[in-house]
Amino acid sequence: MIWEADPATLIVLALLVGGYAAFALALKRWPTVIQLIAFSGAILAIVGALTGPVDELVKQRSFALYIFQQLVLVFIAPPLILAGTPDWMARPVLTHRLIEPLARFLTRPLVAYILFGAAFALVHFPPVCDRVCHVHPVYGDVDTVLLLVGLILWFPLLSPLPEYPRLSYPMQVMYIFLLMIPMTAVAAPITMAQSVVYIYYVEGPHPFGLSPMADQVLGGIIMWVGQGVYLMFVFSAIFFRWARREDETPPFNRRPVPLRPLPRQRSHAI
Amino acid sequence: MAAQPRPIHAEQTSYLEGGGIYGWLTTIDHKRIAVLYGVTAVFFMALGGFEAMAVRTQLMYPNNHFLSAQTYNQFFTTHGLTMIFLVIMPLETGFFGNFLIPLQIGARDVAFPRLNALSYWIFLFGAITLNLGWLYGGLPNGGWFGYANLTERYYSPGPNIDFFDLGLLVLGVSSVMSALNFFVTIINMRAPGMTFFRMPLFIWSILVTVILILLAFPSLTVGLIFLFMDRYFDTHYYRVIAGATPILWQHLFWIFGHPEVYIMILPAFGLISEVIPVFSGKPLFGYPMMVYAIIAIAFLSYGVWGHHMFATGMGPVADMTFSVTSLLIAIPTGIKIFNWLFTVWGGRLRFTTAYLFALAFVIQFTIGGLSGMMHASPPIDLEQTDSYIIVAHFHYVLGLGALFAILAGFYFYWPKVTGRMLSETLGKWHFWLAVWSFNATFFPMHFLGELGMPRRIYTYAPHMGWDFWNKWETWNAYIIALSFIPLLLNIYWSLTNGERATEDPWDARTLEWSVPTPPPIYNFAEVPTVTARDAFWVAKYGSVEASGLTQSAPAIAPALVDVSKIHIPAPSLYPLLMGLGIFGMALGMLIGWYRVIFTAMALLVFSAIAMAFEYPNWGEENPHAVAESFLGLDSRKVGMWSFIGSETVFFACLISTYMVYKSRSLGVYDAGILNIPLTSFSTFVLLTSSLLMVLALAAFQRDDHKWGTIWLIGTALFGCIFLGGQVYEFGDFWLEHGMVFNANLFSQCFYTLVGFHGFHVFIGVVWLLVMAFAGIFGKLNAKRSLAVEICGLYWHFVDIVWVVIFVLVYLMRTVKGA
Amino acid sequence: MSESAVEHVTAPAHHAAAESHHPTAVQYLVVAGILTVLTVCEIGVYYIPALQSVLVPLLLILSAGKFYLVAAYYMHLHFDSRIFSGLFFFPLTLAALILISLTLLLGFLAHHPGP
Amino acid sequence: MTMPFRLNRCRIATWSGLTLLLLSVVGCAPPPGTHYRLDTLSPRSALTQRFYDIFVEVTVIDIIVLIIVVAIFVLALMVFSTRTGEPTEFSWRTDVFLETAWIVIPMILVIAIAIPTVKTIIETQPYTWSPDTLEVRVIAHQWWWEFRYPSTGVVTADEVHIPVNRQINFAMVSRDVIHSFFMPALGGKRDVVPGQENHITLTANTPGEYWGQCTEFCGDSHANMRFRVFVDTPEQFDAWTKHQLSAPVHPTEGLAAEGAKIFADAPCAVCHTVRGISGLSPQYTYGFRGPDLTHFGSRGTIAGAIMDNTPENLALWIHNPDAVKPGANMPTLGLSGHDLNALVAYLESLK
Repeated sequence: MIWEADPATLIVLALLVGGYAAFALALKRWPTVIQLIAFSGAILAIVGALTGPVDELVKQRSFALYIFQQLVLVFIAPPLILAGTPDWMARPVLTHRLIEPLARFLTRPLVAYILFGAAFALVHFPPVCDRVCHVHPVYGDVDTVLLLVGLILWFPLLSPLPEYPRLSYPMQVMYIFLLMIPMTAVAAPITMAQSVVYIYYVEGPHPFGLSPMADQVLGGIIMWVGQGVYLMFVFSAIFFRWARREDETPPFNRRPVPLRPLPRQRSHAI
Repeated sequence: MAAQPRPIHAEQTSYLEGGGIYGWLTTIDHKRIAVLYGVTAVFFMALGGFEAMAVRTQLMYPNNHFLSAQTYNQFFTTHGLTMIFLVIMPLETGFFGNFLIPLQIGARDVAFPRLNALSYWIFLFGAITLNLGWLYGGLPNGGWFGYANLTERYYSPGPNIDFFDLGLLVLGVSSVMSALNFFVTIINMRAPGMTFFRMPLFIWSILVTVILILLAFPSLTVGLIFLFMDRYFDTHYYRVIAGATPILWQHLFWIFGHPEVYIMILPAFGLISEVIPVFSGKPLFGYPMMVYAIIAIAFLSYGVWGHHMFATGMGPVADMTFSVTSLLIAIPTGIKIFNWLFTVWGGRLRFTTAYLFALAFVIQFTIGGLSGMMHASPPIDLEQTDSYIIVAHFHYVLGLGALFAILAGFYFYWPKVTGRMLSETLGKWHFWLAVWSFNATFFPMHFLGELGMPRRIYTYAPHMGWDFWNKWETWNAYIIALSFIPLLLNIYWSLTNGERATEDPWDARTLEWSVPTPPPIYNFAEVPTVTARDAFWVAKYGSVEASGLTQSAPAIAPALVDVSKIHIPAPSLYPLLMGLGIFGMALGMLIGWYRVIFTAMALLVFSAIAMAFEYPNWGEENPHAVAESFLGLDSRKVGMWSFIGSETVFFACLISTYMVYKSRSLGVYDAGILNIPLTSFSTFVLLTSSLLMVLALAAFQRDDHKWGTIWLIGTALFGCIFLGGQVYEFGDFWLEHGMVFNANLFSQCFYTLVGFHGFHVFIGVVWLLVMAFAGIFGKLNAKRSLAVEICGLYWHFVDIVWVVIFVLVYLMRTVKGA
Repeated sequence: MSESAVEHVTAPAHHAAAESHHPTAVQYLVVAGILTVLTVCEIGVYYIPALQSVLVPLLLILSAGKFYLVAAYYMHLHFDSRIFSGLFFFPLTLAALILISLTLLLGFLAHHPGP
Repeated sequence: MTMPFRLNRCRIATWSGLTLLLLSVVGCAPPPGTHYRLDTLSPRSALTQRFYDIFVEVTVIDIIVLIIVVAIFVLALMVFSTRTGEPTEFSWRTDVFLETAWIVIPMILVIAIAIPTVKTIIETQPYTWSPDTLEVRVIAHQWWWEFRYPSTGVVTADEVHIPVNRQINFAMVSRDVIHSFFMPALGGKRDVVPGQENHITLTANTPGEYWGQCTEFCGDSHANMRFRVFVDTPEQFDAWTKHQLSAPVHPTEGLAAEGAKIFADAPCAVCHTVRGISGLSPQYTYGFRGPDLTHFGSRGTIAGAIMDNTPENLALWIHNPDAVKPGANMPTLGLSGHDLNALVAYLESLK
């Protein structure tokens, strides 16, 4: 079997890997092992999901796998890329005079959230999806958009730069919770629809011997359950980091006065 | 909040002393309010218990005639309502919550003491409303979840369901108020150093509980308002004939109802997590995990309401979703049970009565939780729902769960509340009788359920396999009643002859045990600084993990503060009067005597305004409030935002009903009638009013009270114009087009949604005018600009709701719904 | 990955500082102008027949913008402690989820009417 | 302050726990060979067999979990209650391994339950039925059941006949409030909602008589709303259908004939249909106010299957319906003595 890939995907991959390597070479610094692992994880995830057999099945109208690709692009690859980016690599870009104002605006949590929500909902809005995603032969552009909004989405949680502070832990939890709106708003109608929503998927047999309807329900469930479980894990991870951190931190901002309970005597005529 | 200087008499050491009856009626001390809640709840527990005994007696034999069908239906309904709303909730959040929150977080009182008293009085009058049927017309008889359309006037012509409807509405108001209060207290009034992960687990559980109350009750309120309208104004919210569906009630009810289940069980978890570590002599095992589990349970509880409705035919996708989310709850619940077990493991156990109740809770709750796993799976649920196995399940989690936790907490905290010890011997009698009788009564209900006995049947045929167990259960139910006799004896003995309790009789771990017993009215002479979880234990023994055998430091040092300098808020009669006003309104509605309604409303408004002006320096009651608060935020602002959050859910329920019913509506009227040009004009008016509001705030912040007042009046004026537009619009529809309120689904949903928004605008205008008067009389300045800001938040919220309504209702009027 | 990025935001001490800052009257006027423009757009979109097919997303985006502006500037969430944003957006999320699920659940039933 | 703990207390706890477990074993299993009328543990259709299998799986899981919890609990109490006064050796605040274990184990159990659940949900809630499927329309009333067979036109009440080994589609709708159609042996339960059509699709595999009951609280006489399902062989079913379709015999003389006149003159005919004598069916889109009495005499029970169909019971019921079934919609007609006997005789003659 020939491992095929879409040109657009290859371009994105090349840009990512090339950029990473170029920065490392130019700045003559070496990312840590963990960063390298995270970054290669991201690349592997993209390669696995967007090229080869998976992509082949998507082109044969497997809606479920198409949803899986999207989840990888917005939920798996961006956090790994951010985790794999050292601060010295991000700094020259994000503190650049021309880029900084835009970057500051885009990485404001609410802006990032709305941008992601809007993009994600729009990509799945049937008229848009049918016109852009499928009639148009290039998939790569939609994928790139998803990867980009994914990166922006995760930035407030995983910012590699102290200059771009991360959200506080409680706010991170809130942010994750907020994410359920676009995800549910997109996934629930697809799953519960009474007919096939996207014209592109009405036709023909789908891979794995699924009927178009069954494929759609499966895809909807993958998105719904998949994001639910995934976000639950992210929420748990954030929560326990928060717990551990508060557990270890001494009281801030106050004199460490030892607890002094009241006297045993009943008299208060002091 | 309020802190008017009031001298504290040096001899007044206990919150229980002084004041007489009037003192109790006007009290705003959280500990006294707790006691009031406790006493009320115990009274209703006796009443609910009596109903349960009557119900059990009727079921003793097949074809029994002890109760008539009608009485039986009233008794089982009221038993459920009483135990849920008038016993477990007030005991857990009302009694333990009120008493313990300030003491455990190191505060002198709750954030809004008068609101606290108001919550109690409204609760009391709501409870009376719910039980008015004893005097007239019969108790509620539709089951505690009162499924529509059985509750419609046509099928339930008597006042029974009216008591249910109005009683729950009033109780809902009380619950939301106290939840708001506790939320702000816990968020903002913690002692210095008490970070989230140093809070006792009971505080965590109450925090999550009150969030659930704030965000779940609005849904019930909306459902009850619809029911009220159906019964009084002949609308069709649950009437099939108009295209509506009675299933809407089930959704609205269970969106509230499932979180409600956790509202009842989470504080129980909290109490157990306080009792078990103390008597195991160990810190709570896996504290972060326990907190996580509470949050996860609460979070999941919003996504599982459908598991009460598997039999209603929601379709396979909804069934699957709700089934899987419900099953997931098993994971955090398992975490909790094992963490309790491992807190016991390796401890130095002291088997006091409180500990025994807590241990029994763990096992019994496990049984209840495990049968819950069955009902989460629709294939099993379709055999078991509405059968006695469900009765067994919720009595295991609430009766043998929450009630046992309450009893554990009762034995644990009685010395702190009253200053006297209970008899351990009588306590053990109580425990063993209770464990035997509760289990023997409720465990066989599993078998009855398996043998197909439906719940809520007043009679049954012989030879169904049910005869023996029903007789067995009834006899054991009598033992349950008997088991409370040692408790009553114990209370009597303790209050008359009981040994005086010391500050720390159990060698406990948290801050409430560091204050004198019973606590003084001001709680803490000196507000403690917290450096670790289990703060009091650390103060006594040096570290959380210390074995507790040798004190590392002298735990008790003399207080260095002059307690007469402590400011505590003065008592107030207005909460009671406001409660009476609300009661009068409900009563007037019931007897249909509008003069009573208006008199009561006048009393309500009068007391509200009088209460607002009770403190002469309103607006800056406590200049140090912000500096002393935990987050550096003003409690009133936190409270306003929390209230707005709660309102959001209220409007979401109204809007979704509109969206759903718009497309199901029959008859001539539809959204085509809406007047876009007029509403566009109103939209601009409301947006402009918001601009004036922020300008007013900016002016007051500059200390420019002249322009501030002008802008405030302008805002109110624009609000009035908006209201005028709405009145014109409604009048036009009503008089010109003949679209009366209950013409069809569209008309009633439209009038209700837009009308409720208009009502909010009206409240806002009144508030603005009050602020404007304060401005005219020079009461507002830069320091007090927060009062304007809070009023503004409300006003902008009303604006934001209109932004949504304008688009969803007006501009999308031609779009097909759902 | 630097832990310091997190540390300097999580210390609750910064909340107190966030309290006082409020926008000026000019900023308020600018916001009011944008709000007016957005509302005009909404009404315009409603009346333009060519846009009827994308009416729903367009209106939703426009109203979301208005919603954000009022919440962020008039209710000064943009300037206040983030805690207030949490207190507002958490229930808002829940409300949105309830809205979505209720319309779906009851809308679904509409396809299976009784006789 | 410390209460020394005596071990015998611990034994009491253990023994009461074990007693309860024993009771559960005794109580759960009906004596061999017995099949109680509403027993949910005797599946007699492929549908309830699936329900039962999942039930058994979950019960086994539940019991194992309970045993583990109780074991740890009892062990902890027994071992550590003797340690009073000694310093603690374990003072864990947390343990990552243990915590992970009790996240992962419940998760596995949840998945083990979720998979058959989801599978069953998908496979037992069809949207479409084959032409061979027999449709039975169930119409719930306060407080009785009406059954209609659209394919043959048979109308009956409180007793429904279905052929064995043939797929049956119970299409259910309520005439007034929400009820629930519960046949434990054959189809579990499903709410019967006004304005919404719900379905139970099942294939019964054993001929016999089965009981059912309304299980959603529906007003005063919720307890008095039972029904019976007869699973017939195909021949019996055809014979029954044929009999139901036959015209009722009109008595021409004797008490029964007098009764027929009373029936037609008294308000009975306003609500009840006897084909050929009375009936207002076209006015009602679904369901009458009262049961169809065309073949009343052939039914075994009356008044929502709460009484056997004997002349004495029938007389009792007609004489004072409210005493038999509180809140019943059937009015008290004030009939007594001879008239009542005549009416009863007539109704019983409608075989």
